[in-house]
Amino acid sequence: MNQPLSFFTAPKKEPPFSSNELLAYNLALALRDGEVVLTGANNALPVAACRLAQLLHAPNLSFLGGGGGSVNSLVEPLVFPSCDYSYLAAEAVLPLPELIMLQGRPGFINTFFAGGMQVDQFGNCNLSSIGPDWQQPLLRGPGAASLPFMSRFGRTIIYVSAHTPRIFVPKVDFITGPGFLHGAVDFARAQQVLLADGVEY
Amino acid sequence: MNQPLSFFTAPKKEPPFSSNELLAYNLALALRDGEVVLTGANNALPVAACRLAQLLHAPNLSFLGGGGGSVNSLVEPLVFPSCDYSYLAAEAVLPLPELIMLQGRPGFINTFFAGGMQVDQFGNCNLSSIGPDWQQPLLRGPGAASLPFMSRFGRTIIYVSAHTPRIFVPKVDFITGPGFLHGAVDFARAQQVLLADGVEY
Amino acid sequence: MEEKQARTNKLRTAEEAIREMVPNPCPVLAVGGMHQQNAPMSLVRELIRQRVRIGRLITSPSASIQADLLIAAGLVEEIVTSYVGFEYLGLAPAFRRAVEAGTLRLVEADAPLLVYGLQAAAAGQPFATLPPGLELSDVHRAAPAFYKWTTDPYTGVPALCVPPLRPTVALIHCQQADEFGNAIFRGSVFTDRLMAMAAERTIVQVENVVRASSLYSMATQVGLPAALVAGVVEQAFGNHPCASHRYYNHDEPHLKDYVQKGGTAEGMAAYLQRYVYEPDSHDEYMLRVRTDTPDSFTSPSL
Amino acid sequence: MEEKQARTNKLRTAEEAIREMVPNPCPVLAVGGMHQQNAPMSLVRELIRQRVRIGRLITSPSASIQADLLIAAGLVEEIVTSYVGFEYLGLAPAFRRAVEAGTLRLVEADAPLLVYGLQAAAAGQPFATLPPGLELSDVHRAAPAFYKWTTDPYTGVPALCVPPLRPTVALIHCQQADEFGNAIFRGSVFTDRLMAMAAERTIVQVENVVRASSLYSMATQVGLPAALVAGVVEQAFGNHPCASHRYYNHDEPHLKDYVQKGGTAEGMAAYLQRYVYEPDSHDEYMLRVRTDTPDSFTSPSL
Repeated sequence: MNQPLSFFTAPKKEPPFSSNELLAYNLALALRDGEVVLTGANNALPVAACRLAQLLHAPNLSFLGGGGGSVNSLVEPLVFPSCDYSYLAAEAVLPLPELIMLQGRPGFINTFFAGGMQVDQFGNCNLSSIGPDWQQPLLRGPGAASLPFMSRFGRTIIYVSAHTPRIFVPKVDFITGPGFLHGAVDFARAQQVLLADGVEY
Repeated sequence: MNQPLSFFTAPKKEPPFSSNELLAYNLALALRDGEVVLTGANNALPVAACRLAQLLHAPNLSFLGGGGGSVNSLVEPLVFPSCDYSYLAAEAVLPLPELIMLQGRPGFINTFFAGGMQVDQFGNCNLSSIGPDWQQPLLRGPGAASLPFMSRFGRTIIYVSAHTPRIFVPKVDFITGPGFLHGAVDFARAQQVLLADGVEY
Repeated sequence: MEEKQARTNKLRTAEEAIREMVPNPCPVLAVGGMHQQNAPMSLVRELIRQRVRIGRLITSPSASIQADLLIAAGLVEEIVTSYVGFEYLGLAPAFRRAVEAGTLRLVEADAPLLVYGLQAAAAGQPFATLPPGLELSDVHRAAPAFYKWTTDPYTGVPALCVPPLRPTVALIHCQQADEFGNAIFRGSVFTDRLMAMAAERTIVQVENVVRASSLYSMATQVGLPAALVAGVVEQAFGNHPCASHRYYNHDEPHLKDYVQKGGTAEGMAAYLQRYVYEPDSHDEYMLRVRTDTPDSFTSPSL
Repeated sequence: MEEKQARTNKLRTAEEAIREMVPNPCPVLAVGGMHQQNAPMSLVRELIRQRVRIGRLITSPSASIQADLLIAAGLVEEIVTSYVGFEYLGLAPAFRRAVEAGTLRLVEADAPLLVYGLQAAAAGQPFATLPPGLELSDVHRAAPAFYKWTTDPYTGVPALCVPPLRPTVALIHCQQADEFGNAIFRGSVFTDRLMAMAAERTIVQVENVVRASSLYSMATQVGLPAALVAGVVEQAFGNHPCASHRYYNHDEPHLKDYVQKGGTAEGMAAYLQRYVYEPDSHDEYMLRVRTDTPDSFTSPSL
C-alpha cells in the first residue's frame, strides 16, 4: 500500500492460478447442467472443466472421457493420455464401438471439445492435411478420429492454446470437423467457438 | 436263462439309458472336432450332445448356449431354460447383440440345431404360422428368432421328438428357417437332417 | 451461471415412473428380458394398471410373459417381434389368440431385424443391412414395410435392409443401479442395454439400489451410464414370475399355470384380475404368489 | 468317429505365432490398441524382424507407435486409419514422412468407417451406413473408393456407406488368456474385441496365461471365446513402450524420444536397429529400455 503499484516495481507475485487453470475455469463456465459432453483426445483441460462444472453449477453434467469409454471419471491426478487406465475410476465404462455409435445418436452429445492444426472463421477444423492438395500434403496431420461427428453434436467448443495465424486461417485446407462450412447459412445448427482466453464469438 | 424271453413274461427291465440320453448320444456322434455349434432355444439335448462330444471325440468343439451368450458352459445339472443364469458358468459370455452378429460371420457357425412346428422333406422349418395364409393363421407359432440364419450356417441338424404327419409335411406352410427350399438344386450348401432316432437323410 | 443444486435423484416407484415418464398412448414401447429371464414385470404390471395403450411394442429376440400379458390386457396395437412364447413350457396364449383372431397386428421379424434396427436407432444410422442368405426365409416377405431392398454400392447387387427401431420408451431390468441411473448388469445383458441406447427414454427396474460411490472400482461392469437412464424403480423380486440373473430363478409352476389357464379368454381375465388389477402393492402380489404356488420360486444354483 | 485327443494348446512364442499364422505378404492386417494403450508391440516388433509385408494395415480409431513402427520399417503399402499420432507427445514421424513423400497410400477414414466396417465384416453384412451429417466433412471425399452412396429404401434419400473391413489377421493385446485362447480384458476393450470378431484369424498377446478352470466364475469378463482366437503369445511387459491397462503405464520418456529422434530417417533407422533388429529376446529389449530411459516405466496409479 505504501509503494505505488508499477509494472516495474511491483513485487514479483505469481497469480493465484495458472493460465491452464484459468482456461479450465472459462471452459467450465460454458458448460450447462444436464449436458452430455464428449471430451475427445488431448482432453486434460476439457476434463478439468467438466469436473469443475459438475462441482460448481452442473451436477447433472455427464462427460465421456476419451476412447477408454469412461463416463464421469474421477481421474485424480489429471493425466495427459486420454485413454489412460486411471480414467476407468468412473461411474461407467462403455466399449469404444458403443461410444462411437452413441456419437451418432440423435441429441445425445450436447457439447464436444475440438481443436485443430487449422481452425477457420466458420469453426471448421482441420486435423488431416495442410496444403492446397490433400494428396500431396505439405504437413500431414494425425487424422479425423471422430471429428466428422461435429455435424451431429449440439455444439462444439473449439479451444486453441496457440493463437497464431498459422492456426487461425480464413479457410481450412481440409474440413475434417465441419463447423459452419462456408458460413452460418450453410449450417443451421447453433455452434459456439470459445477461444482460449474466454472470448466467445 | 431258464425262462424263455417273451414280450409278456420278460421281467420289466429298464434299459440302461433313457430315450433322451440315446438321442443326446446320437446327436453327439454327429458333431465333429473343432466345430462351433449354435444350440438355440429349447437346447437341453443339444447342449448335452455338445458336452458329450467334447468329452468323447471333439475336445476343440465350442458351443454357444442360448441367448444368454455362454460359450462352452459347464451348466450342471442341465436345465430347460436356454437363457438361465446357470449357463454363465462358462468359458466366455458374449452379449446377445454380438452373438447375433456372429451368426452372420462367414464360416463361423458350423452346426446349428433346429426344429419346428413343421419340417418338410427339404429340411425347411416352420416356427411361424400354420395354415395356407400366414395373415390368417390357423395356428400362430412363436416366431423366427434366429432361424433365417440357417442359410448361412455350415449345416443344420434338425431333431424332432414327435414323429407325426402333422410335423413332417411335404411342404411347410411358411419357411422360417430355410433348408433346401424346394429341393437340393435350390440350395447348394450341404445340410444334414438328423431325426430323433438317429436316421440321417 | 446456474445456481448450485444437487444432482437429480431418479428413484421412483413403479406407479410414479409409468405415470410421469410413459406417454399414454405410447407410440413405441420396447420391453426387455429374454425368454424367462430379466423381464421388468413390475413395470409391465403397472403399465396395465394404468392402462397405457401401446402403438407398437418391440421385444427382445425372444419374449415371453412381458409381451403376452400386455397383449392379454388389450393394450397392444402392433408388435414387432421375432418370438413370443414360453420355450419348453408352450406357446404364448394371448399372443397366439390375438394373432389368430386378427386383433393384433404382427410385424414378423427375425432376430437381426431387432438387433440391427435398435443399433441403427442408437447410432443415428438411416438403415442397416442383413447378411446375404436371410432372404431365403419367408420372414422378410411377411413384413415388406420393414424389410426393403437397396443396392450395394460396392458390388451393385441387391441388399436386404432393416429400418431403425427407435422406442419412445424402453422398460428394462437390471440387477442394480445407483440413484442417478448408473445401471449394473449382474448376468446376461441380452438386448436390454441396446434397447436403452436406442430409446428416447429408459426406465430401469432393479433388485436393489447401490451407492454411487461403490461404482468407481467396478466401472467396467456398469452397463449403462446415468445419461441414458431417466428413471430407476427398485423392486426386489419385481421380475416374478420371470428370473433375475444371479438373484432368483423363474417361477416355473406359476408360468405353467399361466400358459395353461391363459389358454381361454376367461382364464386370462382371471389371471389379470388376481395378479395385476387386484393387488394394491408388490407385497400383496407376492403374498398371492406364495399362497398359490408355494415353494416354486427359488434362488439360482450358481 | 474321430479318435479321442487333447484340446489344442494355442500358446506360441511371438516368433512362432508370426511365422506360423501370418502369411507373408499379409493382404490385410489389423493391429489393436488405442493411443498409447494396449498395443501388441511384441508382435509388431516380431512382424518387422520377419519382414512381413502388409498390403493393407487397419488400425483402431487412434493408433500410435504400433502403426508408425511398421511404416518406419517400410512394410506397409496402404493404411486405413482415422488417426496415427502421439496425442500430447506430437505427430507420428514415420506416418507423416511417408504420406508427405507419397510412399504410403493413405485411406483417409473417420472412426465410424473403422468401427462399422469391422462390424459389417464380423456380421457378414454387405455394407453399413453412416449417420446423416458426416458427409459435411471432407474425409469421405478423400476416400471415394471406401465411402460410397446408395439410396435409403425407406426415405429415398441418399445414404453414405462404408464397406466391410475384413482383416486376414488381427494382432491384439489383452491382459490374460488361457492356453486355449479364451481372452480376458482387464481394462478398456477399445476396438480390439471387434477386430478379433472381424478377422479371419486373431493372435492375442497377453501379460500372463491363466488356468482355463479359473474362467468359469468370471465368464462375463472373458471378452473373446477360444473359437475366435488362433494363437496366444505370453509376453510380460510386451506392450512396451505402450501401456497395458491395469498392468503398467506407457513409457513416456521412451515415446518422446521416439517421436523426436524418429523425425529423421537416420534417427528412425537407429531406433529400429537398437530396439527391433538387434535384441535377440524380449529380455534383451527390456534391458536396453531400462538402460536408456531408467525409471520411466511404471505401474498404473489405480
